[in-house]
Amino acid sequence: TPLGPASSLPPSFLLQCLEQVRKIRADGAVLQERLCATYKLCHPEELVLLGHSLGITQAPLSSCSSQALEVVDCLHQLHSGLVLYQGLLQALAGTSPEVASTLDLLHLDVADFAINIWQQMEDMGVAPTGKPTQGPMPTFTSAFQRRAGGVLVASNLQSFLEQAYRVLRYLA
Amino acid sequence: ECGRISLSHPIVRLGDPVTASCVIGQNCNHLDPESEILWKLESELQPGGKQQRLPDGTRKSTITLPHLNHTQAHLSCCLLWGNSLQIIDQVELQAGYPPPTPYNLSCLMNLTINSFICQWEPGPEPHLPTNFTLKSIKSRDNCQTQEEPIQECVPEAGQSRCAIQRKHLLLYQSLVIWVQAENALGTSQSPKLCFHPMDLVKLEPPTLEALDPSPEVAPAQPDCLWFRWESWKPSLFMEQKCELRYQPQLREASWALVAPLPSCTLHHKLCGLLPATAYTLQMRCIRWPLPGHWSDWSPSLELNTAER
Amino acid sequence: ECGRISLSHPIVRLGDPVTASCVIGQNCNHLDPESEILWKLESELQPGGKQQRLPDGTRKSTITLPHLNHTQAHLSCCLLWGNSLQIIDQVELQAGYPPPTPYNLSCLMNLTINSFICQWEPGPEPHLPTNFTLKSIKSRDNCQTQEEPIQECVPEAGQSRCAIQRKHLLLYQSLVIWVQAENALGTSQSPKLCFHPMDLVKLEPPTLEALDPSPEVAPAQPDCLWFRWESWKPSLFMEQKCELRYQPQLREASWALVAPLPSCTLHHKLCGLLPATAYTLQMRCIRWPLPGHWSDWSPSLELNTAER
Repeated sequence: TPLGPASSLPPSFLLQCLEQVRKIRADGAVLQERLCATYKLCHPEELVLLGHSLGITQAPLSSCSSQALEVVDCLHQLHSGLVLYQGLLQALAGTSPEVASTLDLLHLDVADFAINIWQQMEDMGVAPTGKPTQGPMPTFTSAFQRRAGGVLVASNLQSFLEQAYRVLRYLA
Repeated sequence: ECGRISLSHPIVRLGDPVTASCVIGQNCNHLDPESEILWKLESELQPGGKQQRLPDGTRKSTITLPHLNHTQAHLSCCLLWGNSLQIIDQVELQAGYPPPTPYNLSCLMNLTINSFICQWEPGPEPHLPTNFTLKSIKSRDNCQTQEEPIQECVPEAGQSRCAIQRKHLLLYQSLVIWVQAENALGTSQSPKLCFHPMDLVKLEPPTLEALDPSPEVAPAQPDCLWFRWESWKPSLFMEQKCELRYQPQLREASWALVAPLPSCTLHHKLCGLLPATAYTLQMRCIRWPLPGHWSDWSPSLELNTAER
Repeated sequence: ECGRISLSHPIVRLGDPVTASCVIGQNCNHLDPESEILWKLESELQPGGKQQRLPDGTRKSTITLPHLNHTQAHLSCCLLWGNSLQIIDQVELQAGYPPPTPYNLSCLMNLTINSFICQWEPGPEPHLPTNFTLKSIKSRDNCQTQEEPIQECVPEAGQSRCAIQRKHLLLYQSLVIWVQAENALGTSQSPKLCFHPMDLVKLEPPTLEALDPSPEVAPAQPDCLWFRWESWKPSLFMEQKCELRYQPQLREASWALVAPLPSCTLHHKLCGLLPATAYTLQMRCIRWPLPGHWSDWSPSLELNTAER
């Protein structure tokens, strides 16, 4: 049910979302810098194979593309993606003391953003009946896998947020 | 056991009466059974004890102190033994006031330590051990509906401030928050406030930096200054607006204001100034258009305009 | 799991060889089965990997790095995928030395904080996480026979000193004490020392005070000075002897020593001095006749002898 681009979304909600995306991207950049500086794992492209074997996937935002924008479906996908990244960040807990605090902050900010989206969908009466689950999470069997997982999740999250920022910018 | 005091209330309002009774047991047998039970408050004997012999042979004295004006005092039950006054039992009396209502509750979100810091005025001294607790509940639609409570924040002893950790907070959701005070004589609550933690971010001031104007430009424009600024790094994710104030370092000079300005710029030219004059510049920023607090004014930047 | 590195030893002596093997599992199925397994140390490719196909279809490469000269380095097992080098697994190699023998162990009993503080020299850097522990055993007859051990004292990270709390100590019994160092490549121990904690009390200096000589006495004795002293209060329970040193404030003056002196006196007269001269006085004390350490010299007391 395509609604007018931004008719149903209050401006303060959109401004808050844009701010939250910028905050999470800043947290994510700090995590990437720390993983690179501490473990010399600076290039996600050299960990793609490992990512496949660990089952680290990208969250889809197909309903948010400017060509086929469905605001309600886009909010659903945005929320589900954030829930997926919340789970991935939680699975990465215990990576190492150097990145622990950054990981916690990132996880809290992603959770905050997911709740903000969910409550807006509830206020609009378009929230799905049950809250989406995180689905199967990767299990990391070595310190290296957890660190490499951190690099991959941070990189996927940045591109996910880039797409989200573009659509929120368009809606605002 | 030789004797035991029991109190109506160990803690009363300052000036209220206190009633105590002291029962002297049989096993104080080496005592003169007729000797009077005496009361002392701190070191002063207190008249007015009513003594009676109980059916089981024990003796009981009851006394009412009409007004307890000490915030703390020791009440002793004594017996005369030979010519020395023997303390049989002693209790501590406390007097004070119910907790006053805490007021002036105010909070700030500190992005550096990622905590939500609230402080309040405790009100007049109640003279009794009083516990303050910062309570808060997550809520929605501007605090009309309340959801689950947040873990209580207990300040350090004697402090009237408390920091709620980031992990207990939802930065972009409404929060109902208040202070509760409690002591032996009652509890009281401050008025309840409602806000989004993120709307109470206190920004640190922006940083100003002089720009060396390219040599050929400067003499041509003696009424201009070049500089740049950047708002506080941890707040760069926030859309902000800033204000500049400047004044010549002359007697009775007043501040001129330039607003609104963007949160950062690599190159800014300020003209319409007096040539060959020293100027003081300061800036401050605020989260905008979303709600926020003005930062303090930045440290001054001293710049001189060129000769004509 | 796609691939896994296993190491002969994750921690070796600096310069020693390291052997590693990497097994690539079947489930890296979307891979070209013939692609070569490559090794990287930090970011440099390492030749010399020997590859073999195992009966269960998995592939294994083994490599020996002749000399590991990095104290810390990441060893990666990689595969070529398309034209990008993919990291399949990575381990951290560490190299260093067994722990050096700690030396110069010395201890003092601090009566102010009631702790027995020992410090030592850790010796050259072993480049590996190394734990130092201060170990001690209560004993008798000058440490010939050893009784039960005292709780180990673990210094704060990076510190070469540790304080054993009073409750673990028998101040007047012999104590065998030494430092143990331990890391992945071994352990080492400092020489063992034996003493009574109380014999190692470090006294704070005594306090000197000028005495105003009664007016009629002073002019009559221009070669004398009057003062008093008291040794450090917390050590008054100890029998002590003290020493006084004094010198006129003249060029090339040298210290004169007066010893032994009692640990305190209310009134002391020092004569045989130059009249009308400024003198500097200092004192120190030591537990005596029981063993002890000299305190530092006290701060100077400046006094002037009268005119002739």
